Order: sequence, then C-alpha cells, then structure tokens
Amino acid sequence: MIDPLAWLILLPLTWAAIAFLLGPTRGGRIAQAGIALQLVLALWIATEVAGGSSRQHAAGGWRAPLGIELLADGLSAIMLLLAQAVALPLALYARAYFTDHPAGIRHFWPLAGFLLAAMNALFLSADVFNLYVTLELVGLAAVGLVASDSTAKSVAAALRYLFATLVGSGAYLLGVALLYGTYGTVSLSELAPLVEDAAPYATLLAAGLMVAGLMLKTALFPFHFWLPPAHGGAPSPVSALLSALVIKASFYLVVRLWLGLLMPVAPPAAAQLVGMLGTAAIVWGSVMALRQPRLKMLIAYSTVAQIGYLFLFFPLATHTAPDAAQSALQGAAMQAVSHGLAKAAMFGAAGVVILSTGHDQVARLGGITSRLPLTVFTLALSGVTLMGLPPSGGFIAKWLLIDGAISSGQWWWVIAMIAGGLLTAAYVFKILRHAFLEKEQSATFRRLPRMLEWPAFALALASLAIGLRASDLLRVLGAP
Amino acid sequence: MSGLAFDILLVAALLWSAARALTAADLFRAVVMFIVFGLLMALAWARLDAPDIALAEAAIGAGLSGALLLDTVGHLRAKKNGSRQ
Amino acid sequence: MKTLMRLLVLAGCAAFVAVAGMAMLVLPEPPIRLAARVSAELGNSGVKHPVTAVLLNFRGYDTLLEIAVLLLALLGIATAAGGDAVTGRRLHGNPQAFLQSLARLLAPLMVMTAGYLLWAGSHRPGGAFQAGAVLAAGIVLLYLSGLLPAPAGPSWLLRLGLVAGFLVFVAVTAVPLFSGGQLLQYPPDMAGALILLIESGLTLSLGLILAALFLWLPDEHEEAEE
Amino acid sequence: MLFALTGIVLFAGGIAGMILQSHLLRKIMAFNIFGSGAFLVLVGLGQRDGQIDPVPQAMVLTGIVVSVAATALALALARRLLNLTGEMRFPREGPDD
Repeated sequence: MIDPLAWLILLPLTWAAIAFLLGPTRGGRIAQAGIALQLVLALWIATEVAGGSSRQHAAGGWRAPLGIELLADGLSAIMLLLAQAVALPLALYARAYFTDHPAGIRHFWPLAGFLLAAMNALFLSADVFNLYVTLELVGLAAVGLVASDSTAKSVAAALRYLFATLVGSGAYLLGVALLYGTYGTVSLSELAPLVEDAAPYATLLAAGLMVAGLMLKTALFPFHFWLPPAHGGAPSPVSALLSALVIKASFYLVVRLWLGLLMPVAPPAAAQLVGMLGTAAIVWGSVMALRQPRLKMLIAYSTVAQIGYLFLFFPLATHTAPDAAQSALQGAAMQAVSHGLAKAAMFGAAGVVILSTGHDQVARLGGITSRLPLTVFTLALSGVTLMGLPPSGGFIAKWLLIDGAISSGQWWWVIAMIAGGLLTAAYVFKILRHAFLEKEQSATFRRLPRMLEWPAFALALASLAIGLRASDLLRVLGAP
Repeated sequence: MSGLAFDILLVAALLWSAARALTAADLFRAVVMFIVFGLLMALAWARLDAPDIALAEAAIGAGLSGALLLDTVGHLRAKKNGSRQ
Repeated sequence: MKTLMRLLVLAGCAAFVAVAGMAMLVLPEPPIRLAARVSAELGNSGVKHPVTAVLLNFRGYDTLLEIAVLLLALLGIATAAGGDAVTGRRLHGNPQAFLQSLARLLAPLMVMTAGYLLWAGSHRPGGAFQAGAVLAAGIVLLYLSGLLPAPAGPSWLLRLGLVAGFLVFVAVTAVPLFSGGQLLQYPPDMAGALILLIESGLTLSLGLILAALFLWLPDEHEEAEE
Repeated sequence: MLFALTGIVLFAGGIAGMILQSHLLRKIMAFNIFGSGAFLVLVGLGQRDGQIDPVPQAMVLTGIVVSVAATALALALARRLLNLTGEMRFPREGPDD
C-alpha cells in the first residue's frame, strides 16, 4: 500500500513544488507537515530494518540491471532517520528565524524540499548513475540555499561551492562512465560481484575518480577551501542544514561505494592516505577554528575538523579484522549522527545570537549568559558532543573509533583522536569563556520568539541523549 | 576508411576548438569557439549513432548555453563601457 | 610560482590522460549487455524508440530527478537575481519591425515543430527535451521582439506552468504506489499513453523553464537596494 | 573508441582550465568541456564494439540537461557577483569584518 521508500522521495518533491506555488508563508506550513510525515516514514524503515528485513524497490517495476533499484539497509536507514530528525526542528527554527529576519526566505522552502528529496533519494539509491543525478540535485540545492541572501559575500561563496561541487560530480561521472564501459551495468548489486572477480586498471581508476570527487564534495582536507565561507556566510538555518546533513550525504556515498564495491580493489596505502588527510583535517580545522573572530566561521571550521574523524573509518576498516571494521563503521555512523545533531544545534544557537545582538563576534559575546541562557546551554551541550565527553553521542563515536584503531593495531590514529579532542575543547571553551563574561556597556539584546531557541536546544539535547540510546541505533546499523 | 579519416579530422577540430575556447585571449572569441565546440560535439554524437543527443546538444548544449554565454559577454561589455563613461 | 603551478597542473592532467588512455585500451569485453535487454523489453515499454524507452520507462526515475534539477537551477537563479520579485531582463530600445514580423512568422512554426518533435519521440529521435528547447527558443524570440510582455514577477499562473510538467510526472510516478505497484510502474497497455502525457506536460514546462533560465538572468540596471 | 579517448583528453583539459583560469566565464566553459568529455567516454566506451547502446545515450541526455541547469545557475551567480563587485572573478579573501 504505502511504500515508505518511494514516499520518502516523492513527498518532499511534491511539497517542494507546492511550496514554490504557494509562496513562503503557506509554503512553510506545508513543509513542516511534510517533514513530520517523512520522519514517521524514516522511523518505520528503521524499525523494519532493525527487525532484520531490508527493503527493496524497483523503480518502474524493472529490476536491475535494466531498471533502477532502491534499497534501504542499516546504513541508509540511519542516514534517513538523521536527515528527517534534523530537518524537523530546523523547519520550526527556520520559520521563526525568517519571520524575524526575512532576507533569504523567498525560495527557502522549495529549495529545502528539493534538498531533502535529493538526500533521501541518495541514501536509497543502488545505482551509480542515479546516484550521480542525486548528487547534482543535492549540490545545486545547497548552492541555491547558500546564495539565498544574495549579498556579494554569499554569492561568491555559493559560486565557489558550485564550482567545487561540479568538479566533484564531474570526476564521479567519469568514474561511472569507466565502470559502465568495463562492466556494462551501473547497478550496485550487479557490479559488486563483477568487481570482486576481475578488476582491470579502469576499475581502479574509476574508484580513484569517484572517491576523490566525493572527498571534494565532503570538503575533506585539503579540499575544504570552499566550506567555511559557504557554511559560515549563509543564513543560519541554511548553515545548519548544510553542515549537519549535506556533507554527510557525500560521505555516506563514499562509505557505501567503499564497502559495497571498491574495497576489494582498494590498496591499503590508499586507505592510510585517506586517514592521514582526516588527521590533517582534524588538526587544521581545529586550529583555524580557534583563530576565528566570528562565531559562525568558528563553527564552520569546526565542521572541517569533525569531518576528519569520519574519514578515520577508512584505514580502520580496510583489510582489517572483521570486529575492527565493525567498530569503525559503527564509530563513523555514530560520529555522523551526533555531529549532525550537535552542529545543527550550534548553528541554530549562533543564529539566535545574531538575531538578538546583531553580530556574532566571539569577543563580544559577554552577557549572553544572562540574556540567552538557553542558547548558551545549547552551545555548551553541543560542545560536549563535539569534544566527545561522556555520555554524549560523540563520546560513543570516538570510543568506537579508538576501539577499532586498537583492535586493528593502528594505535597512531588514537593519538590523532585524543589530540583532536583537546583542540576541540580549546575552541569550545573559547566560546563559553567569552559567553560568561560580564555584559559590555554598549551591548543590546532583542527579545526573540520562543520557537527560535527551543528547536536548537532540542537538537543539542538529542546529540547528548543519542549516546544513551546508542545500542538502539547500532542495532539498526548492524542488521544485514 | 573515409569514415575514419573524417572522425580523425572531427576529433582534431574538437580538441582545437576546446583548447581555443579555454585559452583565447579575447573573451568574445573564446565564447564563439565554445559554440563551435558545441556544434562539433553535435556532429560527433551523430557519428556515434546518437541522433537524440546530437539534437539535444545542438539545441541545448550549443544553442542555449551559447546564448547564455554570449549574452553574458554582451552584458560584461556594456558594464565595462558604462563604468568608463 | 604561478608558472610552476601551471606546469604541475598540466603535467598532472597529461599523466592522467596517459594512464586513463592505457586503461581504456586494454579493457576486456563487458560481461553485461544492456542494449540486448533493452531491445528484448522494448515491446513492453509502450514506445518504439529505444532511447525514449530508457529515458521515460526503464530509467524514467532518473528523468524525474533531472526535471527537479532544472527547477532547482531556476530557483537558484531567481534567488540570485535578488530583490523582492524577479523583474527579469528589460528590453533596451524598440525592437526593429522586421524582428517582429519574423517572430510572427516563426512562432507558429516553432510551436508546430515542437509538437512534431514531441510526437516523433515515441518512434524516432526527438521527444520532450528537444521539443521543449524549440518552444523555449520561440518564447525568447517573442519576448525579444516585444510581442510578449515582460513577466512582471513570476505570477501564480507562470509558476503553475513552470511546475505543471513536474507535478504531472510526480503524479504518474505516485499513482501505481496506491495499488501496491512500484513507483513509475506503468500498466503495460497504458504505457504509451502515459509516456505521452508526461512528455506533453514536460514539453510545456521545459519550454517555460528553459526560456526562464535565459530571461531571468540578473540584469545590470536593477540594483537599487543596498 | 577514438571518441572515448578524445573524451579523456577533453576531461583533463577542462579540469586544468577550471583550476588555472580565474575568469568566471572561462571556468564555466571549462566545466562544460570536461562535462562533454565525460559524456563522450560514457557513450564512446559503451559502444566501443560499434553496436548502438541506448542506455548510455539516455544517460548523456540526462547529463546534458543537468549541465545546462548548472551552467545557467553559475552564470546567474556570476552576473550577480559582477553587479555587486564589478568583477567577474572571485574577490580576494579579505579579513572578516
């Protein structure tokens, strides 16, 4: 009757188009209703997957290799759940934010709808060419959102982002072309056994192109140059969506391809190299975050650093013992989820600060503790997750990654992670230290609608609580 | 055999027009070379027995993209002249 | 420094060409032949032209997402244009009379060509995209000759026209789900009719979208804000 | 096969142009050129035995439409940047106000 897979894609496509027709005010209402329904569908899929049954769907009724297949397994289910769970509070937040500060609202809802549809389609697709189309959709939607307040700064950031994402998907597409030329199919399920049996050089080249293209889209160091201006310069609801979800989409795809297709041909040295880039990202992103005078730029650089942890998955899971690979995957998934929740909360809180004080200079945050206590609490809680302190989701994530590093005998990644944790603590405490200072004489605060602070706080709380319910999440992931 | 000779010529022209489009000093010439490149691509698609793509490339690839680019060059020139006055 | 960078990039690209070229020359026969499967199922696709069959039946889901990409680009452009409403480009000076008579002559021809391409798509090269492109050219021509008034901001009707094709496509995609089918699964005897329905909607909307891509580009003299 | 090899050259050249050219219009043309290169590989390699394969042809049709969409968006953003800054290249990274 109701197939959650198909509806998770069709529902946001439909409400995006309708929101375009209706305009921002009524569009916002229909968007919230749509996202709420999507969350129910995603929960449904996750429960089913945790129960041990994965779901398939053959678009057009044609099975692979002729048609395009959709597939929901544990990893897809978690990502789908994350996307809808972050999107719902952000939708509430965005309505309050744009009511107060209407620049950039005009096409926000249709763009956000297409973005969600594209990400859901990406998480569900099992066809490398279809994945290319979803990647382009995600990229163009994100660029449109970055440009939405259309100032010189944000337009330049959007354009830089657009070129990066186009080069990334171009490399991915060339990889798809090589795979099709080699094997005659673009279906992941058909490709997997073929790649394992025989891998000519073209396959290796395709693997390199696809992974490199996706790393560019995920902004892994040294491809991170486009991220801070794009995420730091966009309106806050947009920054939250981009930092929490959009980069996770391309990261998910690298993991999906690596696990499902490319691992047999991947040389271990390549995985070590990716891990080293991840480490460099952790260090560089954190140091740069520490040096930023503006709160949103600080948070954006923190994203660059947190992406680094995600990529530690590759050396830990490539040609290592099954239990090490298992904890690496669990750790990466936990990191994606907890960072998604915490970062959405942080950008949300930064937006509150900007609307209330009119600026986001870290050095002038003094006094916000007494005026915006909930927002400071939000920043602190999400900081706990980013640092990886117990009982947060970030703690479980880093603990699982460290477990994977130790059981695969690669202790050097443990050093990287601990150093990263300390650096994270440094920039989180920098924010809090300034927040707890006395109010400056000149500082003014505006009263804000309540629906602005609470969704961000809920997200921060969720990023902490997910650590307590980690076993449920891992059960969804662990299912075949 | 004449087919192959034609293909080699076509490929050479494609590469040449692409190189000129990327490197020509004058922007207007570069855009014109880009449109030539699009039309040659349409020819290549026809040689690859892909008439649908040839049609689309000529209409959308060379046509629409070319029009967009040319219009932007015109816009750029108008802007430059306007700021000089 | 800059020359060094240039040399490095060019050398990298040359190395890539060499490696990729070699890899492609030693490629074995592909183990799967999709072309054969397409011909085998062509009879059940509702159309006679294999490319159209792939585009709107076997891989129709790709095409649905591709229309979404076009709409997204349009949204991005409307956003980038800034201001409260899209004012679109303005005509500078009066268009010449000959352009007007040319447009009067060509416009009906273009509509007919678009109709022909649309109809032809089911059994030979052509289809909604090519037809939409011709339609778009017609709209732009009418506009440049001053026969079509400038859109004073995207009215409700215009927005409906822009998304109508997409909404029809989504509807056809969703309907089979209610009877336990897969998305975009056509009943075999109705496949031809449904594909034509989708393509007709798309031709109209694609014509408008492609024309709008051209006409909505930010123009020079409208920046009054800031 | 000849066309597939040409595609590789176009792809590499387009990427080089994307990196090396600073003018935004040239970057946009470079994007179209490396896109065309990838399309040529897709069809040329898929049909290297001379048999027509409608599947990559349909994929390229999809790809061309996606490219045009991206081109139009890039041009709109570039023109907006031109209107705001008077330049058609990226502004130098300035210190954040």
